[in-house]
Amino acid sequence: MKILSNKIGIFAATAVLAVYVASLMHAESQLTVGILSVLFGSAWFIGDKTGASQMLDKGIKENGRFSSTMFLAAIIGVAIYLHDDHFNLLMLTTVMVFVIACLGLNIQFGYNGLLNFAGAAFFGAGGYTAAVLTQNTQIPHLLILLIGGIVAILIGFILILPVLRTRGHYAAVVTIAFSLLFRTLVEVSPALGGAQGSAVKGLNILGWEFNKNIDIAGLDISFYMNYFVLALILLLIAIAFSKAIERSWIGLNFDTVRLDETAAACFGVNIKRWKITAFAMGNFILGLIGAFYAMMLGFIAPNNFTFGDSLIMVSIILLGGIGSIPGIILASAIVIILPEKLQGIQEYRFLIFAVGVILILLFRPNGLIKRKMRQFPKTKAQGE
Amino acid sequence: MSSTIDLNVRNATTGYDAVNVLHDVSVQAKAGNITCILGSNGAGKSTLVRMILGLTPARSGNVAFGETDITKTRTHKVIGKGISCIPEGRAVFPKCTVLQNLRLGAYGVESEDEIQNSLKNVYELFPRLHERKTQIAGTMSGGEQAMVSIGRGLMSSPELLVIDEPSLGLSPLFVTETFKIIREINNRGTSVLLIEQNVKQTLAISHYGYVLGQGRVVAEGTSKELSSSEAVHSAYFS
Amino acid sequence: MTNISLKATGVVKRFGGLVALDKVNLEVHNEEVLGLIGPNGSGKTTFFNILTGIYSTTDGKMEFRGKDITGMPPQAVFKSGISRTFQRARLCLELSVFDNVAIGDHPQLNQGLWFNIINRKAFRHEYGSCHDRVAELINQFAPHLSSKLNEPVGNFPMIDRRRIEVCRALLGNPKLLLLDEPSAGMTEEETRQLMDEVIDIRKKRGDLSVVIVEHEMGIISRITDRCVVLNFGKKICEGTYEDISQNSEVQKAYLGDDL
Amino acid sequence: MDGSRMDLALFSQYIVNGLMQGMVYALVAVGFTLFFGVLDIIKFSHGDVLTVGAFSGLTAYLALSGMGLSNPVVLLLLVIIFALSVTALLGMVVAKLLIIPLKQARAPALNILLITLMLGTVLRETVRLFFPNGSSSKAFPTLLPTGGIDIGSFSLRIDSVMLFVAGALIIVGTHFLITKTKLGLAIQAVAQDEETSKLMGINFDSIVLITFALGSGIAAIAGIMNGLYYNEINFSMGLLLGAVGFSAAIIGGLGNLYGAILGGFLFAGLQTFAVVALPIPTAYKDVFAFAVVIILIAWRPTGLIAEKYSERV
Repeated sequence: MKILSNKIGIFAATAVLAVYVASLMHAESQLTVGILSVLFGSAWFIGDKTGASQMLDKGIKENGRFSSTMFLAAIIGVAIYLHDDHFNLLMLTTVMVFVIACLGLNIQFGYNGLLNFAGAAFFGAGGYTAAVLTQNTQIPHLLILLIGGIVAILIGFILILPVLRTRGHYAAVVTIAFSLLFRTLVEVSPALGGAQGSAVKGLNILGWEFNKNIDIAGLDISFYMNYFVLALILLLIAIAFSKAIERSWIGLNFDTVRLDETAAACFGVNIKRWKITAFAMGNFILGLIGAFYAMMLGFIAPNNFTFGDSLIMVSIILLGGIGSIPGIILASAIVIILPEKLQGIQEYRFLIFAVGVILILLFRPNGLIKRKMRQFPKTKAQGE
Repeated sequence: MSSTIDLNVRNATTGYDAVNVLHDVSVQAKAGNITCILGSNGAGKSTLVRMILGLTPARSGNVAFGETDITKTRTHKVIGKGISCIPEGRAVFPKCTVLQNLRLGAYGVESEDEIQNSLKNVYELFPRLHERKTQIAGTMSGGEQAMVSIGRGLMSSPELLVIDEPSLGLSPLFVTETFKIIREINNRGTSVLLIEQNVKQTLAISHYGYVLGQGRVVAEGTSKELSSSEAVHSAYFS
Repeated sequence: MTNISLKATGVVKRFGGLVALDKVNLEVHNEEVLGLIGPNGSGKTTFFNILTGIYSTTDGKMEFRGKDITGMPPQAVFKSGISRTFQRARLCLELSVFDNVAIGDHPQLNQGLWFNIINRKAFRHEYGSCHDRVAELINQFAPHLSSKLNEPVGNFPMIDRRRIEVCRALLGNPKLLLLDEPSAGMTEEETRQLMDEVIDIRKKRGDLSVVIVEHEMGIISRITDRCVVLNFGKKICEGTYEDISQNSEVQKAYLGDDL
Repeated sequence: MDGSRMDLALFSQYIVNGLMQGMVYALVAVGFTLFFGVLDIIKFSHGDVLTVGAFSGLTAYLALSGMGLSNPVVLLLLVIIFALSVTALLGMVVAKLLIIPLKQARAPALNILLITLMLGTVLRETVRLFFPNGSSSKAFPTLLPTGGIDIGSFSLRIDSVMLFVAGALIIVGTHFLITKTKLGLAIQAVAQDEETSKLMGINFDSIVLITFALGSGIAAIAGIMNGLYYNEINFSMGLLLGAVGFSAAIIGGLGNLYGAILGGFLFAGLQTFAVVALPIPTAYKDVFAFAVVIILIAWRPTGLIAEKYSERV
């Protein structure tokens, strides 16, 4: 067991993970997918019971950089393995898109305690920005991603007054109302394509067409690999950003505002400033990745941005463990991949999903991977 | 008709979460008597009340009302056994009228005649409540709310009335008034367990008393004994 | 320059019909330890809450070191040099000891986005010096926690939480420290220890005044220079502990009138 | 709409429609307010309980008419009784097995919120998957008289009058129950102060269960009303109705019966206003109504009907 806490163990674990994900992606028959799902569940359970998970956890903590590199290598490895598989590359990228979106939501709600049940609406705001701008302007696409984020921030500011003035249930209704409003608004706006939706041009960065298949030395690579690579870069930035926030005075402010506003105010923390900051940061990330998602799919419709989708984002955070980055990654993967793969349960996926969330909240209220204590960067003086 | 049931707390320990607040406390409220529990803030008086009423059940030891063990009995059933409570801070139902508050005090009473009878008694004790019976309790002054709370406690014609810090936040004049009423209630036959920090007036009306300090009984005796005891003074000015 | 740190004049607080504070005049002298005592519900904690800006005042004026602080929001009051602890230790139980204490240094820490997120080197430097100050205070008040700075506060018993709270309140070098029932949830001995340490710090810092709300008279008598007694929101008496404990008004407030 | 004089008949039709919608919203909002009152929780599955109520009603109708019963009065009565029983039981089971235990374990409010949201999904999906051909809209039988009263050019449907009166009776009845009966008094006491209510000898848990049964039963009635009025129900009808009812309860002032009613009619009024008086396409009526809800909440963060007494007693 002890081997799991050193580099060899981590290497082995990530290798197993990579092989597992690759086989899951590749699996066609429902039986295989079913077996693989059960395998994952039992491995998780056994790991928890035997202390293997804790060992691995300890190892990862001690070899942080090595683990991240291994994990990254594993993802890239899987992507290379799936290089000509449109469907699975798209799915893998979609998982990353959801991870990024939820990281945005997590800043608002995991760190700062701001309930946002309109995540999909801000995500959609970015998407529609991309639709309008790619169709009607020549603005460089990278810039459009940024504009998507900024539009989401601006739309968020419409809600800022009620968000600041309300708490708890009353705050929830503000974002729920906005979520429903947004969906109806895009559905009935002819300018945005109405219920039929709107086409979005594919990404093109400095002349590099993302929607063209790549041919390297005779190897045919799916055009989704372009999106995969960019999503991975965005994901790494989003994770670095989230971690930097968490391990800074800003993260500390966010946490104290979430946990005890009165005490925080008594020690000089400006509650409004940090709520606005968290809300804007989260919406920016949601809008930016929403624009990316729209450009990848090439098409968006109001049905992608319903209250139900917002709910899925909030569920991912709660399932993963509020505030926990690895938790969000794991939960996004489960929530996106499993229903896609288990076509046999396709019809029942919402039911199973809902029951699953209820069970996890009842029996594991802190989520799959609980958020770790804040680790500030080590200073030289603390070497010992 | 005088009460005949004693309340006995034997070697009881309880507290909240990981912390024990009461340690090995034994207290008896004799039938027909006014028994008082004295002590400064934070001595554990209110926790004792909560324990007796089943809101914070005892972790060890037991609580018995007459022959019945009520250590683990749920609160609404404890009330059904003939105990009634005037909670700390009065705790009237602020959105209800005076009459509704009083009727809630008689929630367990089935017979409308009995309720009417109790109402008559309460109105006799507090004519003001009769005048104000349709007023919303939350809009009344502290003194008036105290009347509502005491009246409500009497509506079920209890054997034992547990009164938690009736003087809290009341003007001195009204405190004196309240103590007179407590004596009157006792004279009519109801046993009283009175929890107070106001030592002199409490001892003046009670028969027997206990002094709590740091969650333990630090002194007990008849009120005469306690009045002359240094223990009481030192429980406050140590 | 006068000898007065805090001067509250005619402070009134009403909650609906209830008068929680009734024209209270109160002065805290520089470098003194003032006991604020009175029976339950006499308005002691309300006074703290008004002073620190959690409640608004109905009437009256409060000056701190010559500056009017009436109606200031809590952040501003804190920045002017008033720091406090809470009756029910208000710590963030999920957060570490370090986090909880470090928030007390908030005004001294650079809160800029660039500084915190991008300029990590500068941040690390500031973190280092903050860490040293936190460690120093913890070493003084709770040496056994020195090696546990990264453990969540929820893991520790009440006495440690109180100590952490005091460290948080002291980290920003306040000029006035408000202690709200530090003995709640602790034994007499534990309270005594903690108070001795507070007095020790006060002596070392020199320019620190302390107001303490407490019902354990043993503590009040040991550590206060002067006491103010409240009853029904009114100041009924002030003086040294010896004076007030002999005062008939005070005895009446605590022990009650004769019937 | 070209801004010219509106057809009176059409105008009246909008008003009647608005009143009916307002009634349904108010009934849903009353449930939210009751649950919040006794347990301080938002039970988000409430809208889907309405769906379950409507579908139980339909099931009862299909079964009974299959047995040859054709008297509309008897049918309607049995349909209502069955739907009421199903939802009341559902409400109690949910409270007993899920909500009270969560409350006692002091689960974070957010977890409870999400659990009830997911519970709503479970109910909705169950209807969709397990009701025969559940994913498509179902015709709801006409059990009320179909005639109309002609007033000038405007024809008032008798069934709408009956439904409106029935809804009003339910609200008045609930109000009577809460304010004038012993059970209602106990519900009020539990809502104001859990601990003191126990000190009065009130069995807290059973009052909570009864309140959940009551609120859920009212939702079933709202569902059946909706079905009878539009002659159509579908598995997702509760989603929007729940969200609107929740918003209505919030803008009225959560925990306040009058607030819920006010909120319900206000929301319907906003929708009607958007359709009748604003120069925007009809489809924008929900956008307008929800936008006003957001503004109202910013203006009055705890609802329109504020408490009359001070917080600290």
